[in-house]
Amino acid sequence: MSTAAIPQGMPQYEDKPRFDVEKVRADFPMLDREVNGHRMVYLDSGNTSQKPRQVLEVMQAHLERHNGNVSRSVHTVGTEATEAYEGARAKVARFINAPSVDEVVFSKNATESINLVAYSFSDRADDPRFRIGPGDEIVISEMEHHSNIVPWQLLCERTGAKLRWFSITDQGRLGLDKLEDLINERTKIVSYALVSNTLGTINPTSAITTRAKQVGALVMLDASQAVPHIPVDVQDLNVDFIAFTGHKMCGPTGVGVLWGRYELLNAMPPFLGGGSMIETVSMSGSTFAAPPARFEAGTPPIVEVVGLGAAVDYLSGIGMEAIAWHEKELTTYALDALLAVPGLRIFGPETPVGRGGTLSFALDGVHPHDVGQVLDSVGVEVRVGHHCARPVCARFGVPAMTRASFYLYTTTEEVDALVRGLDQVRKIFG
Amino acid sequence: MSTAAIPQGMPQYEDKPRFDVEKVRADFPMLDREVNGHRMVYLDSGNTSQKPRQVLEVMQAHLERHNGNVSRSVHTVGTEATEAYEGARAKVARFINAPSVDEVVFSKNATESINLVAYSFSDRADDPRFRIGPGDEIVISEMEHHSNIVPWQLLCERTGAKLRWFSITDQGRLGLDKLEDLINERTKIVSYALVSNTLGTINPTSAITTRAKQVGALVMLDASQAVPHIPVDVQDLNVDFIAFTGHKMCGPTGVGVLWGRYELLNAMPPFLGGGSMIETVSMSGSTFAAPPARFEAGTPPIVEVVGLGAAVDYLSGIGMEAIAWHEKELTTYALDALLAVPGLRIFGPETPVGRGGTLSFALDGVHPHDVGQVLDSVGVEVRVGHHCARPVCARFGVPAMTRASFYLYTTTEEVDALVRGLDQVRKIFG
Amino acid sequence: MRLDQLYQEIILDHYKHPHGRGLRDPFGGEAHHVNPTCGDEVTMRVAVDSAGVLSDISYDGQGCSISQASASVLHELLRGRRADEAARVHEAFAELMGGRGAVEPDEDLLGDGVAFAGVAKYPARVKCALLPWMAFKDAAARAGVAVTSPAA
Amino acid sequence: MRLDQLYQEIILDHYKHPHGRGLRDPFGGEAHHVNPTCGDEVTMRVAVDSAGVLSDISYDGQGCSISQASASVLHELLRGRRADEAARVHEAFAELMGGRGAVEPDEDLLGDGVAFAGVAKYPARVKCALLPWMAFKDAAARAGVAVTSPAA
Ligand SMILES: Cc1ncc(COP(=O)(O)O)c(C=O)c1O
Ligand SMILES: Cc1ncc(COP(=O)(O)O)c(C=O)c1O
Repeated sequence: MSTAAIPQGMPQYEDKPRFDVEKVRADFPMLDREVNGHRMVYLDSGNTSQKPRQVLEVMQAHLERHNGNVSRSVHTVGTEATEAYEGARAKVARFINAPSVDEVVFSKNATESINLVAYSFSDRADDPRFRIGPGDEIVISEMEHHSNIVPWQLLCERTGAKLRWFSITDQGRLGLDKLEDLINERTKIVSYALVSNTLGTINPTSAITTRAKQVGALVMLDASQAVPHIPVDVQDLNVDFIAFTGHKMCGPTGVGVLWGRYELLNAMPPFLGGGSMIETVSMSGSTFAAPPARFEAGTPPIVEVVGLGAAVDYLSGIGMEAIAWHEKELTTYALDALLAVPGLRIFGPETPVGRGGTLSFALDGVHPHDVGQVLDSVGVEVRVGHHCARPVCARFGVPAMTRASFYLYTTTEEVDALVRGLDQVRKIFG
Repeated sequence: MSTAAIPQGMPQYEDKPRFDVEKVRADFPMLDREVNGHRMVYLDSGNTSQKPRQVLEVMQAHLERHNGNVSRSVHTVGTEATEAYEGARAKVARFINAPSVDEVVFSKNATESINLVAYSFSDRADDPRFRIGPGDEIVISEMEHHSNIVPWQLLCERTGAKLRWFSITDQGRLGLDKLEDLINERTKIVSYALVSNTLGTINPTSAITTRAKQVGALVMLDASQAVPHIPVDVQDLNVDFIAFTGHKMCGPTGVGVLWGRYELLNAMPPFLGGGSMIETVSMSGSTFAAPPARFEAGTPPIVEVVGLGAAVDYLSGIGMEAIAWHEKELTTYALDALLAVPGLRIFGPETPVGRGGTLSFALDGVHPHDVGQVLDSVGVEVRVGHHCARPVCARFGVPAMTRASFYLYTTTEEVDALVRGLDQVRKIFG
Repeated sequence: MRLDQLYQEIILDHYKHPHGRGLRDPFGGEAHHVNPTCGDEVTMRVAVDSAGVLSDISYDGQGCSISQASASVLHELLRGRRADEAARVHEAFAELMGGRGAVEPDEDLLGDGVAFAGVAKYPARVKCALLPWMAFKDAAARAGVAVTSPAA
Repeated sequence: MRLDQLYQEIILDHYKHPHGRGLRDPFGGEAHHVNPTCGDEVTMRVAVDSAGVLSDISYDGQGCSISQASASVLHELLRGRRADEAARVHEAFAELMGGRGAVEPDEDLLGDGVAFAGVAKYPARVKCALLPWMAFKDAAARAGVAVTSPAA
């Protein structure tokens, strides 16, 4: 890890791990492009991240030299593909400190991972922990992404269970005051975001897991916005499941991860049926493979998993501690800069503690669509809309928000470009 | 389309479209590689196909220049990504002659596409065509891939419906003699392979669709082994759904297709819940987008869909008629050659009519694992095992088969290499 | 900067000073439409008199400059017209929006609507411009008059 | 050609002339294992006498040369041994198979089993070689004796 000079005006925490942002940027071909005649300022990494050359090369090499289907052939090409695929599983397991590689299930995205867990619950479940019906409760939060809301709403519709919600405080933090009431003997599972995709909040875990264990409820974390940005250790977190997605962490689209405690995965019924998830199939009935294969029906996203493995290598090479610190410094800088913009209101914590580098805001009476459009005209790419989190917008009384989200390749100059862009917006719509 | 000389010993159908196989092979980087010191002879395209340079380049360019999330941003990068993604949908729709682009749903593989349809059936369905329970029947066939068996077995378990099966004749064709009994007023859906992945059989459709329409049953085709190899026109086929998969048709892994008649898709409930499939989400409940968005929850396989679009362009450029004819000629040649191998028994049609270029066989008393291993030692990559179709193996009284499967880049010389390899097998295990 | 093609003076004017905004009674049909990607909403009401004239078009909603200005322009253009005339304008507007910038707008027919020609070049914003028009079509249908135009 | 490392003479011999094949009575425990990727199957029966000796190991199944020869070798090696001795052999065999070709086999302990050293280099075939051993372990457990070894 190389150490770069600490920019002026920043706290000089010299013991913190650092890296050279410009060197990192050189790894990302997309960052060279222009948008509307300006060098692109990509502040939409919370939506999807850019991919380093190192990941693209591994994928290309796999497709040109080792392309075969996995775990079905004895031939050399198939064996190589299988080793690359299973090798990536081991890398991902190590990255999140999973006790066993067999706890890592590959899906198509975080959304599928969450649905997989939701579909494991039914009134027919063999294991009482997954048996659910009227009178039972599921707890999520108001700050969830739709992908951690809709699967549970659909489950409640199918089974008659009741959906309950953590509230959000005015500062954009999880409302924990009613914890004892919210999580109780009727609760089957608590599922919430480790890091919010709109507010940037990093949510607490130990009070919630302690309470959940007390009442025998499972805990799942939507770690889609966490795993790319901060060190995540599933043993430390002491939860039952986490879900995350490849394309937000320097990997390709088309691959997501469900991590689950083996004993729980093993108690879950199959979800998607098909090739590779079976033990034996006959006309009179079928039996199913052990996890993770049980949940990987059909041809998996092979080259995508291999790419995700390369992404994990890339991130580990730089160091998740260093990435988290880089984003923390950037966030400090950006909060200062944005809060100085007249008429700008931040949704979520205004202090750079217990939050990540995702900043949502409103500008006066200007609609986010218009903010985003003007910013785009000067090359600044931010996301506008409800960010797949309408309840958060409703909570703060707005139909939509503008969101800037950072990653390891984001610079303070890019934050400056955002602020300059907002001046433009105010000129046109002032 | 260039015309190549017609090899000696083949019927001289001069009016048939042809292409230059060597020129095609030059497009596929993988075909240059060696296996165990021999030039690789890849005869496992039924498992997964190789990818042409043209597809890899489009994917690489997308990731290096247009990588953004789709349908969520107003920014330039997001707009470009959305156009690439939706442009690929239009290409796929044209490729299968779908009446509307909105009938093309992207999934992760054919397996998910089939599960999506299976999960649309329940005892709570609003539309009577998808309402199912005890007394209702589902018809599949004994020659199905596990991906078109297990989803229906799971559905029957959930709902109490009964699974019924088309038999297989000794020649490896669909047994149609009991059609009237098999498909009756209790039948909700008939789902079977348009082309078998083990026997190579191309199955008939019109007798079955006619009977299904008579009784009001839906018809789905597992077209995973058809779309890559023969022209498929959904309007011509006159069915309700087809499923296929990107990685078998020169596209990447991680993407599959479900085509369905719009009116039916529109009557189907959501399956996976999450971002991008909603109309509006609130704490009290959610409403859902129209198809295809309703079935594409979360970030879709963006670059994979773009790659599939490029694959469709590539295949169309050569021409599906020409590809089908090339494989027919190869199959004729291969059947002749294999049937001359002492002790070799073909499973499936022994005539090159109504069948594709997938040849499964048994060699004397040698177990397929051993056949495959010896072939691999001379660079010939075939698949061995039950090919995710155990009922077919059971039907023919064997635990496993050896399968050679061809594609547009396969040559008669490669068939010769297979036959030479089989001589070796017989030497070692004779 | 192509931006002023999009944010024409006329559009910003209508956005800052919307015409005929607010929901009014009586009305024959109402429709509420949402743009699921951004959460913009509009409610449209249509009143038709005995002569088949759209005697009032009232609306409310929240959204960006394009969708709000579009509702204001719609109100200006269609209120007081006969349903068949409104259909012609509707069709012309929808055609303009679907034209990716290649359609020459008819100023006689579209009035201030011509200012939206630039929007057609921004695929992500076309939906914003069309939102009030689609809601209007539904509201009109519910009020008993057909305003057909190709769906966007 | 590395192929003869895999298909050693000993393996082909055991495959063509299996020892002790066929299911026999009496037995204390039985287990049926399947290799889901290829469909190979094996049924193992274990009989234990009062002195804790594996008095018979009988088996049947269908599969490739490697899995069938492995069952035959297992029978040769373990029948007549005490359970704790069998456990040592089992462990050594599992270690050999998991070693990717880097483990030096102990001929005294493994006898004909050393011929499987080459199999360890073919990851796809390791499962074949282990199939009878895993079934044996289960059958032994059901017969009341523990044969622990690291799972493959
Ligand atoms: C006939 C058939 N159906 C379905 C599938 C499943 O395709 P996928 O594994 O891509 O889901 C395959 C291939 O594996 C197949 O050959
Ligand atoms: C917090 C959170 N959860 C879930 C998701 C869904 O991820 P994906 O769209 O890759 O399934 C996202 C991102 O879109 C997210 O930010």
